[in-house]
Amino acid sequence: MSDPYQDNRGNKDASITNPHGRGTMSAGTASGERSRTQDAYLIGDSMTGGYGQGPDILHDCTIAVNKGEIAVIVGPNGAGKSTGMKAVFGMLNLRKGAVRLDGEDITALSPQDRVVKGMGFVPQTSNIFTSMTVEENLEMGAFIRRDDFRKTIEQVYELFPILGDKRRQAAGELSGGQRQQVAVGRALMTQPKVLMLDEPTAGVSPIVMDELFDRIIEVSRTGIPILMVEQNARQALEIADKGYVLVQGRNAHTGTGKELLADDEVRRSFLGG
Amino acid sequence: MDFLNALVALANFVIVPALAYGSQLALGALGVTLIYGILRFSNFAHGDTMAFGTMATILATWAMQSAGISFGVLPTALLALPIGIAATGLLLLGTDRLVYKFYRVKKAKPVIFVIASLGVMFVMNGIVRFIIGVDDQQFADGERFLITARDFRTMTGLEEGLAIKTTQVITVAVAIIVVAILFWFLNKTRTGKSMRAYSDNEDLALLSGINPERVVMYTWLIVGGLATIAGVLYGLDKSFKPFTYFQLLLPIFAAAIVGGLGSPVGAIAGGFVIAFAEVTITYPLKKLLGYLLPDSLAPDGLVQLLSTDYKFAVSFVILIIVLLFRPTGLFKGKSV
Amino acid sequence: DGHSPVKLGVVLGFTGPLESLAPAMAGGAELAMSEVTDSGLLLGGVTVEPVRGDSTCIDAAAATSATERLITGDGVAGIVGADCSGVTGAMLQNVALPNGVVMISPSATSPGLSTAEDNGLFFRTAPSDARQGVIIADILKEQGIESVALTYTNNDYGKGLADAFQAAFEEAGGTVTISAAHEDGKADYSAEVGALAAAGGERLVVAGYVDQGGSGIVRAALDSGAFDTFHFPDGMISQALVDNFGDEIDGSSGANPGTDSPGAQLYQEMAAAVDIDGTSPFSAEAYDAAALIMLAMQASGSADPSVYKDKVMDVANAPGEQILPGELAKALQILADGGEIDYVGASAVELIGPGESAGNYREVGFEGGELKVIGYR
Amino acid sequence: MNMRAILLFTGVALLFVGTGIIQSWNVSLTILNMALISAIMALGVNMQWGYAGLFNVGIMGFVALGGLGAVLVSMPPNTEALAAGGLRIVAGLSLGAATVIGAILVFRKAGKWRGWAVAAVLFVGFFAYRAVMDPGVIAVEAVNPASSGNIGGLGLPVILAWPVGGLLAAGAAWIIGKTALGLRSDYLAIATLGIAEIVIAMLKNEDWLARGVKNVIGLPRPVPYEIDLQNSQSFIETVTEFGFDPVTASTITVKLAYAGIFAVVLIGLLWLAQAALASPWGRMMRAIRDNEVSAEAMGKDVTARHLQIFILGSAICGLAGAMMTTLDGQLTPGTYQPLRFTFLIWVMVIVGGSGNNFGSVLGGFLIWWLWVQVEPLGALLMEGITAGMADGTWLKGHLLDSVAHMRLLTMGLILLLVLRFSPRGLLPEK
Amino acid sequence: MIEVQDLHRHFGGFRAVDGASLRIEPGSITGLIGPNGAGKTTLFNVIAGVLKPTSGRVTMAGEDITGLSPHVLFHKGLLRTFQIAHEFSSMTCRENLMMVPGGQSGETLWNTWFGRKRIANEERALRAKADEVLEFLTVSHLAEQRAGQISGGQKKLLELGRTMMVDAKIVFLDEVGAGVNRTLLNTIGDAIIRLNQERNYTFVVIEHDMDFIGKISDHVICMAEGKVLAEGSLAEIKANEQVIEAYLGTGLKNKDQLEGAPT
Ligand SMILES: Nc1ncnc2c1ncn2[C@@H]1O[C@H](COP(=O)(O)OP(=O)(O)OP(=O)(O)O)[C@@H](O)[C@H]1O
Ligand SMILES: Nc1ncnc2c1ncn2[C@@H]1O[C@H](COP(=O)(O)OP(=O)(O)OP(=O)(O)O)[C@@H](O)[C@H]1O
Ligand SMILES: [Mg+2]
Ligand SMILES: [Mg+2]
Repeated sequence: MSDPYQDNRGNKDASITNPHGRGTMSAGTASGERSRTQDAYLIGDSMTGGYGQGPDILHDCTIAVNKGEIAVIVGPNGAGKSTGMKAVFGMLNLRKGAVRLDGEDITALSPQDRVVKGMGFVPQTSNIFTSMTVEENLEMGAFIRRDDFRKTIEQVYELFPILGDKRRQAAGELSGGQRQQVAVGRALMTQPKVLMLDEPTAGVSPIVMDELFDRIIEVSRTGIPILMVEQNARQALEIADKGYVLVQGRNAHTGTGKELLADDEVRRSFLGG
Repeated sequence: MDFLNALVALANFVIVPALAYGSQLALGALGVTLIYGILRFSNFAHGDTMAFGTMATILATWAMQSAGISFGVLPTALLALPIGIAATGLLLLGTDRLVYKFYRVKKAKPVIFVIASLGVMFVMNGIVRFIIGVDDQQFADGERFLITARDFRTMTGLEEGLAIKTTQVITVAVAIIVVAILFWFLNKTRTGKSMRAYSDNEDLALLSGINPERVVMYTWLIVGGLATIAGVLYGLDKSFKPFTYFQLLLPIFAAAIVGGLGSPVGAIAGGFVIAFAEVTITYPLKKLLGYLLPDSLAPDGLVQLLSTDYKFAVSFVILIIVLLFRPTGLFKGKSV
Repeated sequence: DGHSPVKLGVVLGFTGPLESLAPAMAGGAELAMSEVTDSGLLLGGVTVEPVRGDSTCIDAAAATSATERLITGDGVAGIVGADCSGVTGAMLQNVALPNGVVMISPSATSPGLSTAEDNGLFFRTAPSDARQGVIIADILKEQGIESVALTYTNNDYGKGLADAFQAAFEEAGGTVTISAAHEDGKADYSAEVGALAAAGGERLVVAGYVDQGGSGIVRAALDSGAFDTFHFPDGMISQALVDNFGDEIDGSSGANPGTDSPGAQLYQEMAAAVDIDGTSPFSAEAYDAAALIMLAMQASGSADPSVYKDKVMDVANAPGEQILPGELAKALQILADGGEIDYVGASAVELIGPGESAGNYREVGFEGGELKVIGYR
Repeated sequence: MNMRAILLFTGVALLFVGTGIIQSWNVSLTILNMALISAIMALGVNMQWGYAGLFNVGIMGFVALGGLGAVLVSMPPNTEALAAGGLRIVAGLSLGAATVIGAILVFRKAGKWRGWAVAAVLFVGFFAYRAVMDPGVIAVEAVNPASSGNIGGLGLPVILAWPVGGLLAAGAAWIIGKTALGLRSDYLAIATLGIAEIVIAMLKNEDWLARGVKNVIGLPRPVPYEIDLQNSQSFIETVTEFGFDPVTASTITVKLAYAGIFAVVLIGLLWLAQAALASPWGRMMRAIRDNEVSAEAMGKDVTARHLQIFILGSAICGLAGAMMTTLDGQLTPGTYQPLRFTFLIWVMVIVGGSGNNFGSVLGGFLIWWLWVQVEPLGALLMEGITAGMADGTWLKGHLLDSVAHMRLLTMGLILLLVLRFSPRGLLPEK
Repeated sequence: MIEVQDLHRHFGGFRAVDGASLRIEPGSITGLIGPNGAGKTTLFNVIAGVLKPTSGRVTMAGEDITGLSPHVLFHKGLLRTFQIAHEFSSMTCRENLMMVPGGQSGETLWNTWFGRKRIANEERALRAKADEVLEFLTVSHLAEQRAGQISGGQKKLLELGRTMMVDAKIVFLDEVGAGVNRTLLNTIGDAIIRLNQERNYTFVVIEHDMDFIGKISDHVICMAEGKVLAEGSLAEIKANEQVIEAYLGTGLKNKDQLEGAPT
């Protein structure tokens, strides 16, 4: 926040500069001790760290997901859910803790290298290329693949039929729910070994939300582990194999989705009663 | 006959020169627009980049000429072009490493890039003058004309002549070819698409495994190529002088803006709009009307809308009018 | 004491629109200075040291500051410069005049400067445009030319010359079909040439600079077949013109300051020996400006501008022995011995009225790709 | 003003003192005077960019209009020329204005053919305007063209010209603002760039107004002339009493007088700007800059505020322009170049720290000092580089010949360094 | 309070709002729902003056307000929040509130120079009021925090807080709940109900969370394809076939299978 280079104090002029599409993500660093407390297919293990020089946001936070599972992270606003996802993806300065994928320690890898390793990520906002067509969006998802990915595209179209109909349309012209489908489809194109979704249902109508959850279940059924942040917590926890409640960067409650839903305190404090 | 004369006069003094000048502006504007679209700032050093590229090409041309290499009827400079492009590409990559990369890593706001490019402009300005000096350099060789005005007159028996210079033809041809290649590259190739993706959404490009540094590198290389080609074609058609290249910056920006910053098609259209605006609005109609109207009605005065003093102002008036009606330029500029 | 070096300022537009003319002009001025230093005769053997300042040609404030630095910081005893009339006026008013320092401009030709308050401190070795306008009109009329198109560089030099010429030519019964300005350093002159061609005329008068828009106009006019023959005023006449256009401009005419004295030729040879383009516009005038300052010092026996300013006219004009370029040592000796000189120099200097060149002109023509001297006026 | 500001201002002050000691006090004061004017320009631009996020790249045009104001107010009227064509020019201009207003009115009365109607009005109006105007212009310009040929001015004291210069610039800003601000702020940049070029083209070519490229020289001064001081017995007595040389004393006195007036203007504007910034008005401007859409929804008339600040900033640039023309003693339209009058001012604002009034003032002082001093500095640098080389080698000669170009190069390097190590400017907005 | 008659707003050939007509009763809390892209936000934007309607009429308490600018409507008591929070990020939360009231004498340049006493008095009152609002929203501790540095839900609270700085008549809330924790959303809901009851604000609330709508709203309008599809109490709407088909859906298809699948 205090980085002087990023602060333009509201001056925005598009005629000499083009702020459109400017990125905010940056690779984090990992220094300090590594712990090994658990095993799972993907695990962010006892992570402690924060953005840039700022204070720690995460405190000894652990998030894990296994093959064929759906893990859901819930918690109050500003709890560090998105931050935890970013940490797993290597965009945070970790002072402690490790990230392991399939048993391999990937803590020191850059986000790009993690993409190559098979991690797919759908961020909370701006998660499609608006000026490119649906098909080009999917192609970009397959950017790191050298093999023929046409079959995967067909698979995505089978999964989300509406995208097949709109393949030549600029993604920016789609409705909110369709955009979310493109975003998930793009991540699938990488043929990820693990899929991470940050609030895929924010602002979408109930019917689209149901549809999206359906698709996510289908994907997970193909064996891909799914790590997901959700504010529509009750619906999400219903389909979750595993739930994490984060509060102020710490694991507050962990359990199966059903357990958390059944927990009175969790319901009252985080799921709106 | 009179009608033909009028047509030829118009072609000779308006259409042909404006086409050539428009192509030169368009090529320059393409570079500006690409940087704006992909790297997201207005590069004030572009005029001086063109000067550097042309200088490198001229030096290579001289070396070739003294080694006895020539390109037949075409200017030797075309042969030397790859060397110039390579040198410019290296310079731009070096500048990026030394200046812009730092800010990119810091995710600095665009306006900082703009001001940094002003600094780069000053420095490049000095470098070019250090190496080749401030004087006019003529480096065109080969056949100058496809057809001269005199030949045309004897050939057709018309009163008016039509001169077409080799450089004009080359300029327009190269502009078309380059634009076509650029289009194909951006829309069809993997690298081109990755550049568009980067310009659309940097974070997401990263998440798709696109290497931003590579995109930036390709952008600078393409811009280096465009700047050199634009500069050399301009220098062949007119002459090379560092100060003039610096002055080209304004019409080039005007062209890019009229067309819609960030839009390659717009850059082309903008180049022609500015060129034709400059040439047509100040063109006195006396001769044309003299040919077209019966003698009794032929005008005495020049029938000039505005004196040539205002030609530059005219292109800006047009620019403002275009923007009033199409606020983001002719081709909805935004990103590539 | 008489043996600490005398410093002379050379304030020209080393950067900016006239940056390509400035080096040859500064070279000329410095050539005169080293000639005098080498002679060891000035004021009993003082050396002359040039100090350069950048007038930028267009930034009056920067030029004023540079001049201020030269005068009050370096303590120059006189200034050769500046080149552009705009900054020259500012330098004169704000620095030279208050400090009482002599300025001799080799190229500021604006008639406005003739009437500027100068306390006898300002001179120029270039003639005022008014005179040249008449000369051009005469030349063209004598060649039987009735109508011309006219284009001028859009500054005080070009505009002043164009106005003067148009008035003189129309007075003599000729027609100027169009008088169109062109900006220097611009990318393209198709619009100007289009307008000039549409207006027509037997010849095109190009009141511009040879390595600026002037050449651009000529190039475009030739290429499009709009005009074959031109008239070139002083800003255009140089070796570069011949190099650029060769026999394409055969049949054109021109005139620049000069007399039948061999000064110009001599100067070009001297300049060539030290790698300066002596034919570049206003280079000879710069040599003369520097020479005049030093000769006036010698004549008055003082390097104090308030003293030697009164001698500038004396050394420049008759009576006395005629002095050509390269003969500065001889002149210094004559003056030291109490004699009188009439400095002719490289550009046939003759100062009149408020201290500006009377304007002797050399008429030239172009034939077979060469510049031919036709006569003198 | 915090510690950092005090240190930096002291540093810049030392630069000027050093210049005074090493070069001369005259040089130092010359630079200071222009630095004061530059600081005022930077202040104006900072209002537009730093307060409101309006990107004005037409500073040059407003500065030039200020200069025009100085001429029109302070030069003596040219009665002969006025008699010859003054009336026609007034009529022509009124006709022109009527045409534009008519076109706008026709445009407002929307209809199917309004495009054509507007075109017709403009077409007819344009030729009528030319028909009335041109003879007047020719008549005026024919009056003694070599030394006047223009309408002259009002012959009033030149200090009065400063606010008038500001008003002229404000008027232009109003017109630009009315057309461009209503759209979206981004297009302002382009519009200002264009208008600046149009203003300069007009100044260069409308000889009847201010002699065009033939320049107006010899503008009256608000301070005494050095020569008069040097001839004044009492002055000489006073200064010799203190042991000064009359010539130096006179030049310094005049420069100090200028510096005094300029400083009063600068400090006054700075106070006004600071007071405004620290008030609810400043809070509103910051809110608008932060988020226009939201500010509009919170009841702030964004367009009107933009127009207000745009006019204010431009007026300040015009005021500075009039002051500069007064200091130069002449109006030379050919000298107005975007590099010098637009981009250099921008460098001042950014290097100083946009959004901070003191930063802009600091930037104005520092960058102007550098702009002047990079010339000797560059030469010094080059001498250092070539010191080790053998005399007479080609490279040494070539490098020494190119020394003039060190000027811009050094400027560029310094700019890049400041930006690198102090990206929000030397005195960032808090 | 607000009456919209046959309102159209087209983008090029696309009809985002296509002949919508509706009435908002004074003192009510109306829920506005509808599928993504139904035109809800566009409708808000047209009513609040951000977009000009292609055709149609909007009246407020009988007065025609079609096409008036947002800042004019603000002074008529029409306030709105944004789907994406639009805080003034570089200003503190307190300043975010203090800037809201219109007609502050310190907003005139002249007074900033020559009326400093009066401004100081006004500022004191404003400050007290802002602190009161922060207290009401239970975020007093954020007063000096820059608004850019508070969490998403807190930004939504701040958006609501701004509407409390003046006497609003009608407030449009665009998806205050999206991305907000459900527990916090309940707090916001309470605040809305309190404002409605204590200060008689009229609310129009866009929301996709039916529970939230059910909690606060007595009247629901459902839009689809730019038109009003259905209107009534939430129970009626929930039972409406068309609304179910276009908007609510019938729940997860895969859920049953999931329960059978091994975990
Ligand atoms: N780029 C950043 N730099 C510094 N701090 C940040 C950054 N992004 C978020 N934070 C801070 O980190 C904390 C956690 O934010 P995070 O985005 O992880 O919350 P979240 O749990 O995802 O909340 P929400 O449900 O609102 O999305 C917050 O206090 C926030 O202010
Ligand atoms: N500026 C615009 N240009 C073109 N189309 C637009 C524009 N703004 C909105 N639309 C289109 O209008 C339609 C309605 O958009 P609107 O934002 O009003 O939907 P909404 O009902 O608010 O949906 P959501 O629930 O997702 O917020 C969408 O299809 C959208 O794509
Ligand atoms: Mg989040
Ligand atoms: Mg919406």
